[in-house]
Amino acid sequence: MSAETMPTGARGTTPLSTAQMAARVAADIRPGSYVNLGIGLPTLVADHLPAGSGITLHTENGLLGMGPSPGADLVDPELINAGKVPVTELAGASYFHQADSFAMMRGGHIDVCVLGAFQVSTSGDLANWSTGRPGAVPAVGGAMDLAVGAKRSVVMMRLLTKDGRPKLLRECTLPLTGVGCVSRIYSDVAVIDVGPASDGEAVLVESYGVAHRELEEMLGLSLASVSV
Amino acid sequence: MSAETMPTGARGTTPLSTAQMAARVAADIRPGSYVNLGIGLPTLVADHLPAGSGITLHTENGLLGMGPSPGADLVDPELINAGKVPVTELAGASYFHQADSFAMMRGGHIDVCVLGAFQVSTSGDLANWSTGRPGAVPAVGGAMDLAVGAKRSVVMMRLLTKDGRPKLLRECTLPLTGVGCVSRIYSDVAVIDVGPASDGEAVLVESYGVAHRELEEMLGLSLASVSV
Amino acid sequence: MTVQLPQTALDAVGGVADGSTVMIGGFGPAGQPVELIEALLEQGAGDLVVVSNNAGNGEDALARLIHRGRVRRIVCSFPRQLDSWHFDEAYRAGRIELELVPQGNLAERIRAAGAGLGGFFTPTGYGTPLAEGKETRVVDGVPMVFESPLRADLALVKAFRADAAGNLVYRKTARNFGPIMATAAHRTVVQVTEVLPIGSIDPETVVTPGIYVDAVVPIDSATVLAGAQPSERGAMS
Amino acid sequence: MTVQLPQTALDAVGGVADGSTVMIGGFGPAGQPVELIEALLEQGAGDLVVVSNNAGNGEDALARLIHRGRVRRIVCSFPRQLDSWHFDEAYRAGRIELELVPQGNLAERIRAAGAGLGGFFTPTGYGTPLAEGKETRVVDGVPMVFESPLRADLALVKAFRADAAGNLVYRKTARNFGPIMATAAHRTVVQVTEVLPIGSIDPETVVTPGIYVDAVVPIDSATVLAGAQPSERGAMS
Repeated sequence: MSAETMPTGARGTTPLSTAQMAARVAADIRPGSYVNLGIGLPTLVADHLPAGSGITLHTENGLLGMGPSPGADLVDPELINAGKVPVTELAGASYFHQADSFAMMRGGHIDVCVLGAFQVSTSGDLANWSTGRPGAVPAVGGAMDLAVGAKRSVVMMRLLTKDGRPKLLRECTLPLTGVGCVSRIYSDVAVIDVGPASDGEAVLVESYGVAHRELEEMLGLSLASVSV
Repeated sequence: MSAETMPTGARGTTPLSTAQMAARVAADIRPGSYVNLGIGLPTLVADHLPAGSGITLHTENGLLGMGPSPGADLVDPELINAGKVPVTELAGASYFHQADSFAMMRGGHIDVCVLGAFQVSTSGDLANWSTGRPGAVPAVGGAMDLAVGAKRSVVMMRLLTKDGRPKLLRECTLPLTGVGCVSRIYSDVAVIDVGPASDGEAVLVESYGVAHRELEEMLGLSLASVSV
Repeated sequence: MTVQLPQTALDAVGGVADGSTVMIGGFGPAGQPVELIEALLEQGAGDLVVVSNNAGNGEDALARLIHRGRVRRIVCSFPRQLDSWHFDEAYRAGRIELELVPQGNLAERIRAAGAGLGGFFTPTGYGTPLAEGKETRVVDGVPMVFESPLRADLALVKAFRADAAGNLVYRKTARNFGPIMATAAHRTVVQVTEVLPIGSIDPETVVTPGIYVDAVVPIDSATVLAGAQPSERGAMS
Repeated sequence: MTVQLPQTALDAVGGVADGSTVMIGGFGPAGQPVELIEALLEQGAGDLVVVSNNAGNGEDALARLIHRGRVRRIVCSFPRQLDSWHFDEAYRAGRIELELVPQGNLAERIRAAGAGLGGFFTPTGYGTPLAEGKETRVVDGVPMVFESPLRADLALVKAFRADAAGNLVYRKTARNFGPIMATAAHRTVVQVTEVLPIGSIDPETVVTPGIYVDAVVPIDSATVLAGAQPSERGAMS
């Protein structure tokens, strides 16, 4: 079901499983799109892209046309994805070096980038590279490029941390990955538009098992409804 | 004969022919060098590079390992040099696009670039793209990139214009191609170091058929002698 | 993998609006997408800004586009050639604007646009009339000029072969501006000698990945390789 | 065509001075020039600045270079991995400096050095801690950060095959940083599975032209392809 056909304000009765979240993200990706799936949860989206959709996956380490994991006996240590997990190449694939790969991303050629997140702000700011813990060893990889480069960057995450704190906030408290770059959040309990998609206001698109009012209380935020 | 073995201040008894000028330029190019020959006179240098010298020619339009003109029946309109003249590819050649080709040039990877010139200044400024005539249609091509990009840029030109005016000047009067970029001038009557090669002073390296004093009068410049 | 496979060059350039910026590949005749330019002539768009290394030779397609007054402005490194009479005439008559750009800066500006960069410092052109009025900066002792990205609404490119996913390979020095222009335009239309099934091009040898290509038109190879003969000699001696 | 063909990896890295800046190719294990790094370990140079996407996995060659205290500073996008214990320990103990650079900026800075550019404006990193103190500029409405070129004294690269002119082709995602690092170093040393006679590589498919390569060392292919198994999972969930 595409974003265009999904009735506005549709509501499931229970929170989504991880697989259901991935399927929900996949349903919004138009056939023929070029897509980058960030490491972590977003990699699951690949399993839900319909066969024959002509969706092509980009991996930052220099491959367009990435296929699924190979059988254990077909692992090639020189054919891996951004998470350094073995993958395969599909017919029509191409390889390129790292500057060309990030030019492809930064230049707005990738249609959709799906990212994990620690925090997202209502204005679309993203924090997904640093926990901010003192003494932690930092690492950023391609996160900052992926956040700002694609035509549309969306986040796939649980809406609350393990200890129950909201990950959608008025302002991120963790170190930022990008400013105003996230358009939509796909979470276990709601799909919410933010940032450039909604003029910096958080807009509830769908919810699963929670009422609009409950979500607002959970987040400590007011959420607009999708205008019809 | 290389620059290292040529006795300083050597002097021929007659001005050089065009072919002799080309041979003189070629004699200074070290075996194994990567070289770009500008359009016009410098293209003649190719005929004087000794076989087996391992010198590789670059052409700005995307070929390293350029070979000589093909026979008339082997002309390929898609295999041309910067002057748009048909050429050939040698074993070990490579093709690349225009941004990569100029990155190769600008990044200092070409050992020697041989350029034609309208004027050169004693400080190594080059004017070779515009006659400065009002109403003339301008064109620059790769001239400005070639001037500043190579490890060493040298000029091959007659020392005087057809109407007898010096082309080596204290200051160029024509629109510049590059500032302080020319190291050496190979002309019909003298080899003269300029610019970065000689701290901005014109230094006479060799002359052919003219005395040091005559050259100075011809140019209206004082020329230092090569220090021994 | 959303590449269009129109039947004709005219179909491929349908919808080009007046006032569009059009990048046209080629270095002289090599890599000039002749049939696509001819289709653009037929299609009728005018008031164009053209980005191209040269400004047409003799009566070739780009020269005719200029001759017919369809180009308001050209961004170009080497317009003047022995047989660029249509450009020369239009330029002298003030019927076409010229932005003259050193060739390496032209190439890098196109790449910067495709790569999402906001501009760069380059030593090329510093201290020359072509850098007048431009921001300068000394970097590691080298004086440099600031150059901005250059993008287009449409790129017309000639490649050698495509597969049905839009992956391209080029042929010899006809590669020139094609790979970078394909990255810098909102829409990229490519003429090739043949379109192969997906999987026919070794992924290691793809020069332009299909993501940069919107439409591919096969043009009979005999036509494509029988280009104009060389038309320019050195501009100086 | 002045490429050296040393007999051993150690011969190829002889003469590396203390304090050198060394670029090391690879994205995790793929494309890591293991034997060249081991030769550098044996060669003995210290006080090195290393430019590399990662900071070593497990007991691999780069990890050992760090463990042995030979790296004073690393410029890197993703040092922290599940098995980057040698880097982690050195970092926490303050024995190694880290310049953390977003991966696309790292790649572009390396390319800029190789291309003779003085730096560029990029949207990546704007408004984040990694852009603190950096010059910014709004270009066409997009806020951008200025990034400088990044060059090295030595690049260690792993390619697939070379010819005797130093032309290189790579293999799959082991290509990654090799082609750009080869352009940005004063000296580029490459390990390959085999060195072929000149003319064995189709000029249309060369990825790194020989002009960027100073020395090529053949390393037995069985060794090269039996790399470490994948060692990192996603850093977040």
